[in-house]
Amino acid sequence: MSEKVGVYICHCGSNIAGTVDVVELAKFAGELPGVTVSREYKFMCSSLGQELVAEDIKKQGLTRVVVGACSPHLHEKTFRRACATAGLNPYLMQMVSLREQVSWVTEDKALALDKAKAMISGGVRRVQLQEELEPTPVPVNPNTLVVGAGVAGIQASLELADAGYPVFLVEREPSIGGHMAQFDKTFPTLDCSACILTPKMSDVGTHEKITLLSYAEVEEVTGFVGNFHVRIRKRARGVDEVDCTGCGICIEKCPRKVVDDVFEAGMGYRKAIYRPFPQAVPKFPVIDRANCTFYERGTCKACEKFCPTNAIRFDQEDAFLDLDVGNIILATGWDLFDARRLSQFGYGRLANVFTNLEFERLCNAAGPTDGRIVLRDGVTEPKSIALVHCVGSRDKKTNPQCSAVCCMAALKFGHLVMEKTQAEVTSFYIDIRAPHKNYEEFYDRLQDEGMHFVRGRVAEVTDAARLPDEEGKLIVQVEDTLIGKQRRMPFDMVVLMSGLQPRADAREVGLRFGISCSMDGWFTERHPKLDPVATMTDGIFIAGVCQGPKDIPDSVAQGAAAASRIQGMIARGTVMIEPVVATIHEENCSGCRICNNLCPFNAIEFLAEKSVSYINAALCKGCGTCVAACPAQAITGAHFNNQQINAEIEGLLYDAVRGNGGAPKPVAVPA
Amino acid sequence: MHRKSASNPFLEEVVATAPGGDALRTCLQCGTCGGSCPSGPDMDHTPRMLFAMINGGMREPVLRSNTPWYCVSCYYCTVRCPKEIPITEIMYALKRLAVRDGLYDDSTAPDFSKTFIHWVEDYGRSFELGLMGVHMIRHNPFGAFKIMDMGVGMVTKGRMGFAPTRIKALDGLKRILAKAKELEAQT
Amino acid sequence: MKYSYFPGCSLEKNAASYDVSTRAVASRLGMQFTEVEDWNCCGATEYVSLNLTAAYSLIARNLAQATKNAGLDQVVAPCSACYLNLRKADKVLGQDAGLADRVGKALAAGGLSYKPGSLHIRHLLDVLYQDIGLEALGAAVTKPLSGLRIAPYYGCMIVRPSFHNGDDDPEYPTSLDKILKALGAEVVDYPMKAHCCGGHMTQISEASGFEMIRRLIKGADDYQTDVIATICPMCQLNLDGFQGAMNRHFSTNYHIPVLYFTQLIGLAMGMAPKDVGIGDEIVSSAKALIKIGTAVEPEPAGPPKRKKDDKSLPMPGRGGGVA
Amino acid sequence: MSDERFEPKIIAFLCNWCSYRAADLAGTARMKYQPNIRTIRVMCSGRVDPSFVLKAFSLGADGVMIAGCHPGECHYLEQNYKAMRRYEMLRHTLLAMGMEDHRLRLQWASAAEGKALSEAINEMIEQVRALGPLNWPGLWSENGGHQAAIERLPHEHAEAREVSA
Repeated sequence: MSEKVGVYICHCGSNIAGTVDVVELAKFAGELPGVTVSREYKFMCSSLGQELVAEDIKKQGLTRVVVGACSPHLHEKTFRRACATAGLNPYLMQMVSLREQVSWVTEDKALALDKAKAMISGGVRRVQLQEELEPTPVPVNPNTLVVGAGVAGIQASLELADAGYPVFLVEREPSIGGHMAQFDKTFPTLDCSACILTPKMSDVGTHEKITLLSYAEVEEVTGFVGNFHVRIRKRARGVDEVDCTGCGICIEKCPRKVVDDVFEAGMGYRKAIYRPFPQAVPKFPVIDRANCTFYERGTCKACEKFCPTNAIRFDQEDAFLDLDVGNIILATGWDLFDARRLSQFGYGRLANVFTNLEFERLCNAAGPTDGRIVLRDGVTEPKSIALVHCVGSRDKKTNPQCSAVCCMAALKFGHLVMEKTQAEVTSFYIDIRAPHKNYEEFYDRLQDEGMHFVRGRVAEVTDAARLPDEEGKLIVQVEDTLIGKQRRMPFDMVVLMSGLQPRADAREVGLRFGISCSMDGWFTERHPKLDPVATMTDGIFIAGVCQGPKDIPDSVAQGAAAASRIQGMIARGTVMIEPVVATIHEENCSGCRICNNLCPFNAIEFLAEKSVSYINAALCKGCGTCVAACPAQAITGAHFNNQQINAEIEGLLYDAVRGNGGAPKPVAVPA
Repeated sequence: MHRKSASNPFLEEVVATAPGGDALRTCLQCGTCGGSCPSGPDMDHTPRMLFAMINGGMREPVLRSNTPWYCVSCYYCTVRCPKEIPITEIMYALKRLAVRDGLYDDSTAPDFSKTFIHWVEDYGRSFELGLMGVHMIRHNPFGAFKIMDMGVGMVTKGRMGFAPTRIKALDGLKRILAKAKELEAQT
Repeated sequence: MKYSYFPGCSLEKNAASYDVSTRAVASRLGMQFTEVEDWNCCGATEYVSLNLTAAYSLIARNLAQATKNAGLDQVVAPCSACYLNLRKADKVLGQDAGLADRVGKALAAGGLSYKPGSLHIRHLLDVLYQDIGLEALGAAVTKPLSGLRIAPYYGCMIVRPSFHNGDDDPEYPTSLDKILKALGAEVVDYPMKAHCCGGHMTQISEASGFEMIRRLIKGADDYQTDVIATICPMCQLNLDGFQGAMNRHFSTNYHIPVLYFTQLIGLAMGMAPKDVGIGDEIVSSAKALIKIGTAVEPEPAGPPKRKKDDKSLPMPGRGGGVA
Repeated sequence: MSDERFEPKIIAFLCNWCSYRAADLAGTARMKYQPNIRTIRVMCSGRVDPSFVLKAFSLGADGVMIAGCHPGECHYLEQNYKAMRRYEMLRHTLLAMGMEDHRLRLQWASAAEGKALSEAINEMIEQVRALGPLNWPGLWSENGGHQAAIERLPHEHAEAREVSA
């Protein structure tokens, strides 16, 4: 091989040098075939270290570089840049992780040196077969699709729109607002949820840069970062959005009442033609065909009769829109854990056991009871209320995770109860989790206000009285773990703090957009700490609870973060697509199509006329599965081709004893 | 993959003795078990507290506790535990350790088990009248009067035999149990 | 339908009426039971408290014996304790290699062997509910239990620990409720239906034992129960046999007969009381059973109509709105 | 380093997104494991061509580990399932050809599982050390050679295909 390789061993202070004999290692590297320069240096990532590399490239005409330092995930970019500045294609540089994979994890110095030698010789052999690669620039469409119009999606849309970029905001429900619109107050500041959300909602409704598509869903997504094509199904509202003035007479006149188990969480009633709540955006009502008398019996049409602008359209059908967007933000939110699954709490069986969402509606001045906290009979005010934490959270049988918001929501409920009623309120908790700004202070405040706290996960809620004072009450049976005794405490009302869980269709949605879910069903971010709103699919971002349980401030922050990431890309105008992709060599392709359905990103298509398969580089994410699968070896994976990987294997095993005469060609071992 | 505790051999002893006991390491002290237990109010310690004591390596106090002996095997704790700890099995394990080391203050429950099994080992079947008779005479002679009417009723209605049934292959059973005890002793 | 039948010690004597009624009902429903040959005690909850290997070997011997009924891999046990022990052993021996090895060696000493998983251990309730089914049961009813208010009592060991195989809800089971409804009885929504009868507690600590019995009897009484239907000999013994002692202990005066569900099925099928062992119970059911036959108004179906001035909030799950 | 103790050489293919990051984490957390493992970074466990594994063995590796993201967490959505299928196929084949079990291992490790990965590495090293050096050609002839192996293949593949995905 005629390449001139430069090897650079980093001491990383004592992090590497403390365990690995770097001088000996550099000496060893210097003797490997193809190596012209081999140096060790205190801090390769320092500017001096980088110049060292650049100098050698220029002066000694190096054609390949190997840096033995930390993990490539830390400094690969750094050294690629160093090479580029010296005019060497960055993809001709290979990093060997001597720190994370050798010095930090090995005790025996001699063995550490052996391992380091093997890793370096692997890198040296590999790098000589590496090829020049160029990232491909693609233009970025300035439009953005935001899916889900809860507070996270709303925030993201406004950030982008205010920056002057067009946004298509798709919402499944008839109105935007999400769960936040259902709440009464927000913790810990106790400002009214509607008061802070509805202005944002109307901004969305009126913003000239935002196209609001409510009562709609994304059917199909194709394309790639900067150039996505999406198909939207706009479900038939039964109301013409051009003619409708939103006067609401149709709703008044509709004779059909149904329980609203979406916005009112099953606590209130709405009409068959309805608007989820008065401040709904958009203002147009929706005909609920499943419950409309006309669709059942073919008569009624009260709404049509009374509509002053003849906006009712019984024959309206679902419409489809095809949009081109450059980036997509998923802010699809969460489902409430179904408390029926834990039958020991009696929800659905014992009338006065409520869920947290039901209780939000009870407290809400615009709710079914005008904000009066009452029992299921709709009149009686409870004298005692129990708040049961961790229902469907921190439980291997249901959801193992902590739902992050329930503790604070319970404190908020405690305050509202004491503000609105004479009732005593008791929280049954395992641990009170109050980690954010002013949260602990809020906990302190509620203790001071006279809310009671019992540490213990409630074992059961029953109406089976054992003693006279339990008759006619709901009895909460629990171990007070701070006393170490079992207690039975009678209450008039029990509120279950149901946990947050992923949307039932999260996996399906994830697949549609080409992103993955964790085991439990939350969308997976690119990096849990350093890249929380990006996903593994370029151009697809996530914000809010769909990524994991979080409260309003965090959801808003993520919405804004996702938006700013996208603004950056739009401002740049183009995105560079990593050249680490697979290509098919037509001359070798037998057209067997084995690779075709291996690709989850649909990057591989079959060219019938040539009867060969073809890979769309822009769609390819470079996983290399097809490369490994091709029986004709007609596919090469750039930067990870067979020759390169085989060379690395040979290098790693330079010192291995062949399986007695297993007889591959001997590998040159340095003198 | 659990790191065995060098500092707390008792925890390892309990975990090793109860099938599925490893889950005990993940107890979050929520008290669901103590809250669910029907005889909880009469226990020296709630199961949760017992687990905290095991975690603290308090071998003798744990094995002397009446808690396992008040377990009625209703399995409420087991099905409700958010960490899926097989609590009932752990209670059995603690009983076995207590019996093996003779660490119990009130011998009522252990003796009841022993008396019950005595008939089973000698005949292959249990013997209610014998069991209750022997047990009551030993531990609650006056209790017998309280339930006299019941006893009489049971007998007159023929619900209590005067001798246990002996199974045919009793020798085989005895060989099985002898071998089993021999193997258990080696664990 | 053919099954291996494992009666267990209790059904020999104390719960003979359970055995009699079970066999009678089974044959009427066309089920063929072959008793497990020379079976032994399952050790209840006692042996496992003393010696793990011996306890599981004792149970395993029964499993080995059961495999001798050629061609019958379904084993029916009417006693909850026997059912749980047999089923748990079959499961644990499949998971805990060390224990399985010791038990295997022990069985060998008696010239026996058992391969975990080769039998399906099932409780009588499960068999009647799943295999026979409500329809067939209803069809067999000739003398509906109309007017009889029955509290379905499951106890612990059949619903817990739930083995995640589609068994009934471990907290709030309903299969027995449905069976009793099929018999035409008036089934009360008994909140204590799966709570514990106290097991052997009466012998360990009277006070705790009697208290656990009191809760169940009081719970049933609060619902004007005529008869408690049970599926377990231990539960029957506690609730029936100790009811008098419990009354004296708390100076209460409850009188609620406790019958096996198979006895009630038998009566509903028109069998003579004595043929299903009625009369063996300590708390006589004579007065309650007089009720059978008296008419009773049918229960209102679904949620009641909403009145104009009704302010009440809907119960969960009544929703008809868009999802 | 004692001379009599056999020091196996094991090649590990780590996927870029989960298992390689797990290795990084093991490093940053200073979790010690035996140095007998030598790693290769690939973008996805799905990239691992069975021929790489055979190559490694033929060049004197005593064991090969393929590590990827947990099922359902693959950063390429589902490619680790393909790795899983190939692994099963390969493992069955190698067993059929007389190679001992434990020399080839598929390991799931999320980016957070540095501990799990290092423990798995140690475990495998011990297993392979117990097996001793790979003596492939020897086994090959002992167990009756190609014919027997090839006859078993269809069956092995059928089994392998049963892996859920």
